[in-house]
Amino acid sequence: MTLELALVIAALLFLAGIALILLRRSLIFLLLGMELLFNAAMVIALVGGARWHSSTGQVLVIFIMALSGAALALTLALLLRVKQELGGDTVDVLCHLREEADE
Amino acid sequence: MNLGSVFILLPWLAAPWLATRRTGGHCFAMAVALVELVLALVLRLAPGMLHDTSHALFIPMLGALWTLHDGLLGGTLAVLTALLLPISLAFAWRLPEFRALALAALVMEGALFGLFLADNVLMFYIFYEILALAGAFLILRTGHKSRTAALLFLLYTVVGSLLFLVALVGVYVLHGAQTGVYDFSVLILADTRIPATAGLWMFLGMVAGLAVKMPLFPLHSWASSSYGAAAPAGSIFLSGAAVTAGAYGLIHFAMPMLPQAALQFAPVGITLGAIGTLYGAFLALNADNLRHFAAYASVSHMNLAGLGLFALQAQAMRGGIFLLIAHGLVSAGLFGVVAVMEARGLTGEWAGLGGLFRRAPRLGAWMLFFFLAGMGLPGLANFPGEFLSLAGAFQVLPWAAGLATLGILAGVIYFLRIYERVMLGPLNAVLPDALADLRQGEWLLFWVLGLLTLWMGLDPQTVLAHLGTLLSAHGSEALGGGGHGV
Amino acid sequence: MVYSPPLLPLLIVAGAAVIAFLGDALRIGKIMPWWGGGAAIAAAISIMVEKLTLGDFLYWNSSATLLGVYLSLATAAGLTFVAFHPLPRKLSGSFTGLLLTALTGSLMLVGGQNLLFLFVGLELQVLPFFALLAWPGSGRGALEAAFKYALLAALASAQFAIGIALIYLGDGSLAVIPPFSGMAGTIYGLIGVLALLAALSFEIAAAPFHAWVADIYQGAPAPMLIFLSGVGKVAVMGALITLVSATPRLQLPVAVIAAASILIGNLLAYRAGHLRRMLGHSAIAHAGYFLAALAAGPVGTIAASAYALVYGIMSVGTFMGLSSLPENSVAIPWTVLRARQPVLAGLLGVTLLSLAGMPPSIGFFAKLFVIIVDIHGQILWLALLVAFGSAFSFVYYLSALWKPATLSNPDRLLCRRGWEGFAALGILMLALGWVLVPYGMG
Amino acid sequence: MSEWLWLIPGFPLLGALLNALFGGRCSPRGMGRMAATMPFLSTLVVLALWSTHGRDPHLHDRVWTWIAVGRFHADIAFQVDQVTLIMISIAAFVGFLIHLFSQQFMAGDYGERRYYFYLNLFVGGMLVLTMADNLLLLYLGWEAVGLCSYALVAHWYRKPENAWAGRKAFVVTRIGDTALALAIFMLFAEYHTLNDQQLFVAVATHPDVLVLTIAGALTLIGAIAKSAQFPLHIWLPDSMAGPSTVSALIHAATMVTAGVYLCIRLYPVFAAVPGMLWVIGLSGAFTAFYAASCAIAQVDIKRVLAYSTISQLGYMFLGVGIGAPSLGLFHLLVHACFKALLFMSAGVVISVYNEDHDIRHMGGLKAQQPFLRWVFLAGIFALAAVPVVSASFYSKDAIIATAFMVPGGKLLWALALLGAVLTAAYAFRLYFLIFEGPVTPGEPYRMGWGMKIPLALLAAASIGMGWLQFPPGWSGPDLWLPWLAPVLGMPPMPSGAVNVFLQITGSVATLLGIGIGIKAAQWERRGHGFSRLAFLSGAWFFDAAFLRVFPPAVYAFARFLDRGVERTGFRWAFLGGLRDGFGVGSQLLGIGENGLLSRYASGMVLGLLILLVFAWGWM
Repeated sequence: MTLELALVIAALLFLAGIALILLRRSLIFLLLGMELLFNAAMVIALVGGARWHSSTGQVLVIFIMALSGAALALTLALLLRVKQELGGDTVDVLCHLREEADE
Repeated sequence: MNLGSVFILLPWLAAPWLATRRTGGHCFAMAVALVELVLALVLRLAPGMLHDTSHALFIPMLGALWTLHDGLLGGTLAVLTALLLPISLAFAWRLPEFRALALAALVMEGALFGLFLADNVLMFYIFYEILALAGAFLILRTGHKSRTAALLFLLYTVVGSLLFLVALVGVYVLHGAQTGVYDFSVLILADTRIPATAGLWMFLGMVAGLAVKMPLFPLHSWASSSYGAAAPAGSIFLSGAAVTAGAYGLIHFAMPMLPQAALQFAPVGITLGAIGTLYGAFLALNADNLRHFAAYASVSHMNLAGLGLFALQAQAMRGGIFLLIAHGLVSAGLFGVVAVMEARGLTGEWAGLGGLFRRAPRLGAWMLFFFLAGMGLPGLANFPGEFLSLAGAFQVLPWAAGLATLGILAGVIYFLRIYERVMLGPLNAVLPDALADLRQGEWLLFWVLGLLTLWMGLDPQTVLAHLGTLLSAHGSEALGGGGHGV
Repeated sequence: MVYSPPLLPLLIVAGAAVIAFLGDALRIGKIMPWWGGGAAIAAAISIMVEKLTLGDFLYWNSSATLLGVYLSLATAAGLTFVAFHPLPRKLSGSFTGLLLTALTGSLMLVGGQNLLFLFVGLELQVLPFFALLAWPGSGRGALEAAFKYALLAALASAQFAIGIALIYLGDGSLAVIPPFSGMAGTIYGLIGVLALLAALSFEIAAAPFHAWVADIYQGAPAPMLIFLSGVGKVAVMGALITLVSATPRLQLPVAVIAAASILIGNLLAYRAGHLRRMLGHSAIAHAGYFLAALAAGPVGTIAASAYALVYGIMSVGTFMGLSSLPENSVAIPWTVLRARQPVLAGLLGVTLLSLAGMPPSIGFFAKLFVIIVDIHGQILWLALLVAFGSAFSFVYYLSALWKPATLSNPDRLLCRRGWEGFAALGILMLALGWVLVPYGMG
Repeated sequence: MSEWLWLIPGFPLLGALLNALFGGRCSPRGMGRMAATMPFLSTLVVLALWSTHGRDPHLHDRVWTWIAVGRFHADIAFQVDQVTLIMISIAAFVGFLIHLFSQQFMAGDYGERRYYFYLNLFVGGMLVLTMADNLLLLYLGWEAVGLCSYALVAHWYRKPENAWAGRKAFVVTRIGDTALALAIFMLFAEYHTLNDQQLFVAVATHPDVLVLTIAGALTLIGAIAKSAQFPLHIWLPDSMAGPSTVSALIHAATMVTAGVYLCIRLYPVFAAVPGMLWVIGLSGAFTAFYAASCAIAQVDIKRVLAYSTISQLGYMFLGVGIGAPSLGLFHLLVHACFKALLFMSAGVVISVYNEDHDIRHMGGLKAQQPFLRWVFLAGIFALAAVPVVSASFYSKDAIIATAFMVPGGKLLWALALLGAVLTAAYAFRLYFLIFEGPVTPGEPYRMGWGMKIPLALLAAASIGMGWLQFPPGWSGPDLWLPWLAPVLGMPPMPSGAVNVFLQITGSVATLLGIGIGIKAAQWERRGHGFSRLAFLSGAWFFDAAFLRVFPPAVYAFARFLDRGVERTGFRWAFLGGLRDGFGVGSQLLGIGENGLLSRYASGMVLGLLILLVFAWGWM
């Protein structure tokens, strides 16, 4: 029973992350959404470890935690450069690269 | 490195060397072309030269790519190609873009020779694509230098030939499944047992690929824009030599591989050929300038040749091939006349022409000669081919051949109407008064072409007798000896 | 951690990366690209030597070796080529370090048999490009491209993580060696595998996940693209090969993605005005051709690895050719290029024709294998789609070849003495590569 | 003797070749002489043939194999039998006379060398046509003479209407060629042979009525087009635009008779089909009547002779139709002589009145050109078939008489008799308008001996030729029919009272016609002659109708095909459609790429959801 409950939590986390990425305009929130997705993955991994009674689940969680941290660190650094050079931290700032034919 | 490989690779080696020379590639290109002609004749007249067909480039899944064999049909068409190149170069002698034309034509010629001598069907396909690309470059670099025409030409050929490739791979995989031998050589692929429905679809794919080059009726839209855009001297080579690739592929590869499907396709092929002949004739009647006129005339003749080939009947098949060779000469003449007139500053639009005979009687005479050959006057090159094709096709599908026979009548209507517009009637005031008649060089060229046309018209037996057994042994016995009876 | 032979190439490359990073600190950054190149070649040799030893984490079967050697040699070539390029001149040590890390990640991806191993490899291979794309001194477009790539790659790796977790939930083990029991198990395994497929197809820009590739190709500096498309994508293709060969049931979704990629890739490329965007969209189509080969069952994996190899060579050749052009050039100024860099112009021409699939080039033979494999696998409609796709590709490749473009001031064209050699090697490889095939395939 | 038959067509063809090769280098006069010697040499060879094999000529000379593919075997082979001997004699001898006449007539013309080239080529082509032993070689000659007729009619090409007339001639005759080609295909498809003799044997052994009917009809269409018979006669009056010598040779003596020759040569094929001969007879008789009615209302001297030729050819077809091909051949021979004479004299008359063709502006030429008048009168006598004196009395009246005897021939006889009356009428109307009546002076024109000898010879022939074959019941030479009997069989001969009645009606008809002719000439001079009848002078408006219907239809269809099918169908709909389809497709897909990051992310998520559908599918 707890297995399905945990999976529902993970699903909710996943949906929240996706919602954050798609709806919010500020880039910071996009990163937050990304973090939520990784957390969802960790929850599932924990549940897996619990179900198979082996420590691999926890090892997996640690790896996901480490790599998500690395990825987001770099993205934050880039975010600072974007704020400096492109002058804003919302999504519409990043629109120089596009198909010219549209205009 | 036997003679065949030299024969194919020489033009390809000459082309880059020609590209590097800044100026004056004329004599070099002409020399290479004439050497190729000599080689082609040697290969054709002494067939035993290629006995040690080198099995180079063996690739495990694809079979030996570079196996060359000199069949009678391939040798004859190679001689035609080798003959048309020097003529095309001679007509282009004073063109500013001579070097680009020579470059593209040399590459095309190498591809054509490779195509005629290839025994491996994949190698045939590779040469076929290179021919298409080189043709596209020819159209791009000479004449109106129009990109759309070059792209249209290339796309038509590439889409068609990829369909051919898919069908070919279909046969190849079926053969591999049946016998475990995965090889592209035509002799091995020829004896695969192919289920009827799949065979028909594959044959349609192959016909789509090959008949697009020989502009069979529904696939002909590229012809007028390509021949119209390229310089007439370039069009000589395009419409004379490059066209034979499709027909050769049809006879030497497609039909032996899928004989049953070829038989089923015969009526459709004849009908398309008949419609194409008349369609081309009527479009030539309504052409808006001389280049388009010559282009549609070429389309009409090639459809008649297609009719002959698809009839799978002894007379029709040889008639189709003979018309193929004759068409090479006659379209060289037609486009040669257009080239000569454009060299004299005439645009080819009807408004700028009329009564030219008074100023250039020799040009007028030769133009009439080639128009008569185009009309299929007996005693000139086209007649034996046309008559045999129609007589043979008549025995297979009488009403379609009857429809195509109207092409003889249509020929007179459009050829003479254009001749009258250009040559006869009062002298057109617009014509530049310093209009010189044929120079010595051009006059000699027309005499060469004229004598060949006359010889082929009066003594076609030398060519017809040597066409020999066209379908491979397997193909003909599957077709019951030459298809619909001798 | 007992020393086991299959890890040797990784150790070499990782060690070299660390030393490369130190190089900048010790102000010997100039020689670092050569050092990196040497390390990559050493890795390649070690992979060749270790060819058939099996390890629980690494399984160097034939396709992995083939791709692994290719990745190393491509990185070596890229590094030595870029050594002459002005862009990474300032921080060449860290530049080499980043690339070597990416190479480590790629080798892990290609040879990995354990999901966790794949995940680490994927991250190792993706993260360096966040930095590389936005290399200092390469303008705002590059920065925007880097950020977009970073964010979307992070999203993809999140999906990858979720996939791994679900598969682990489904069948308890992280191994990918067939028979991959995840498929037989509960729904979780299935969703997990699909998440994995989604993440990896994002990396190679397959159809539903293709939106990013045009912008990144347009924005990113050309030398970096050599590695992104030449090394990064091929590595992910290697991972996909191991994944799909382990789970036969994936062939149907792979076929659907392949068809979608070919259609969308060609259609978008048809209208792309900017040269780089056109190359981006055509990359989608090539990903489609690769997946078409993959979708054809066991025989397909050989054709897929051949296609991945050929695609890698072609994209390296293309971007080597483009790296001499000024950054924002909309089309290739052929006349100027031919005047100043004839061999490079030749390379660019041959690669474009090879991308389109013109027969004498290896691009054509790769596509031929794809068609053969598809027809052999009874997926006739996919073979026809591949044929029509490559026929249609002639439209935009040849219009790029034929479109006359003028360059305002010819001297902005970069020409370095070393590049002619690379270009000549590239032309030889592309035009006559198929002559070497019999010996490679044997 | 039979191994150098090829010399007969060989000489004129050699002349044409020499003209083409060395024409530029020697004077037109020299070229004219060389051209004239060639048919003369052919005539010598023909005379040699007459002397050695006159009695029963059966010669065959195979030169080389032209086309041989399986059973489709056609050689360049010549054969001579009675019919061919007559035809080659006409072609060679009359051809030579016309070459002689042209020396002075065409002197100083702006295309003289081209004229002699095509004239030589024409005589060569005609000889090949008549001596061919298989249908394919006959087709070669057939088309070669068609080409030469085009080139010679359009000789004075600088005036557009001449060029147009030449093209019209070639196109209409080409309709017949296409029909003939179809007939050859059918015969080959059925009997698998092109050689005449083998064909006749095969037709005799197993005649397939359907195939033979269609093939016969198609061959008849070919003959009708070439010999300008009723529906396809419209090209002959317009081809009077060429020089008169050309009209004399091509449109009187040789080419137009090729149709009759074809029917005579393939007589067994026609005979095998029951109703076919009667159809030929009917078409001949009707054309005779129709053309005669048109001739009487013409004002241009050459158009009168053109319609007269159509009418006389009608009689020849009638001869073949009623089962008397030898009589048809006899009339062909006689007609060749007097019509060539009339055309050449018309040429002189036209040059006397410096290119004015209208006979109403002429008159009283007998004083100024006495020789021409007598020669012209001999020709008119032969044309009108004046009893006893003229040659065609013996040939044409014999045909009319025999027509009466044939079952169902009464209609043909009536039409032919009416035609005979009209023929005599327009002949004498022509003579009286030109030579008799008030004098209108023309330029003095001195005819050299080169022109006088041909006219004199032909005048003698048109008077004396008839005596070869006296009508039945008369005691006199009976050489023609028995000589041709082995090849063409004996025609049904009227006898006793019926014979006398027929001969009297024939003569009375001619005399009646002469009376009408003289009266018509006086009405014409007074201004209200037959020429005012628009219906007759416009040749029953067939020509106008034909021209208003067919050419515009062909050009309209060509325009439709070009604009409708090619430009809109292929280029706009197919290619344009593809291009726009791809454009719209890429635009739709481009929506997912407008640079916004969140749009890309949503694309990815959507992709993931689509993939999940597969999971649901697998469950």
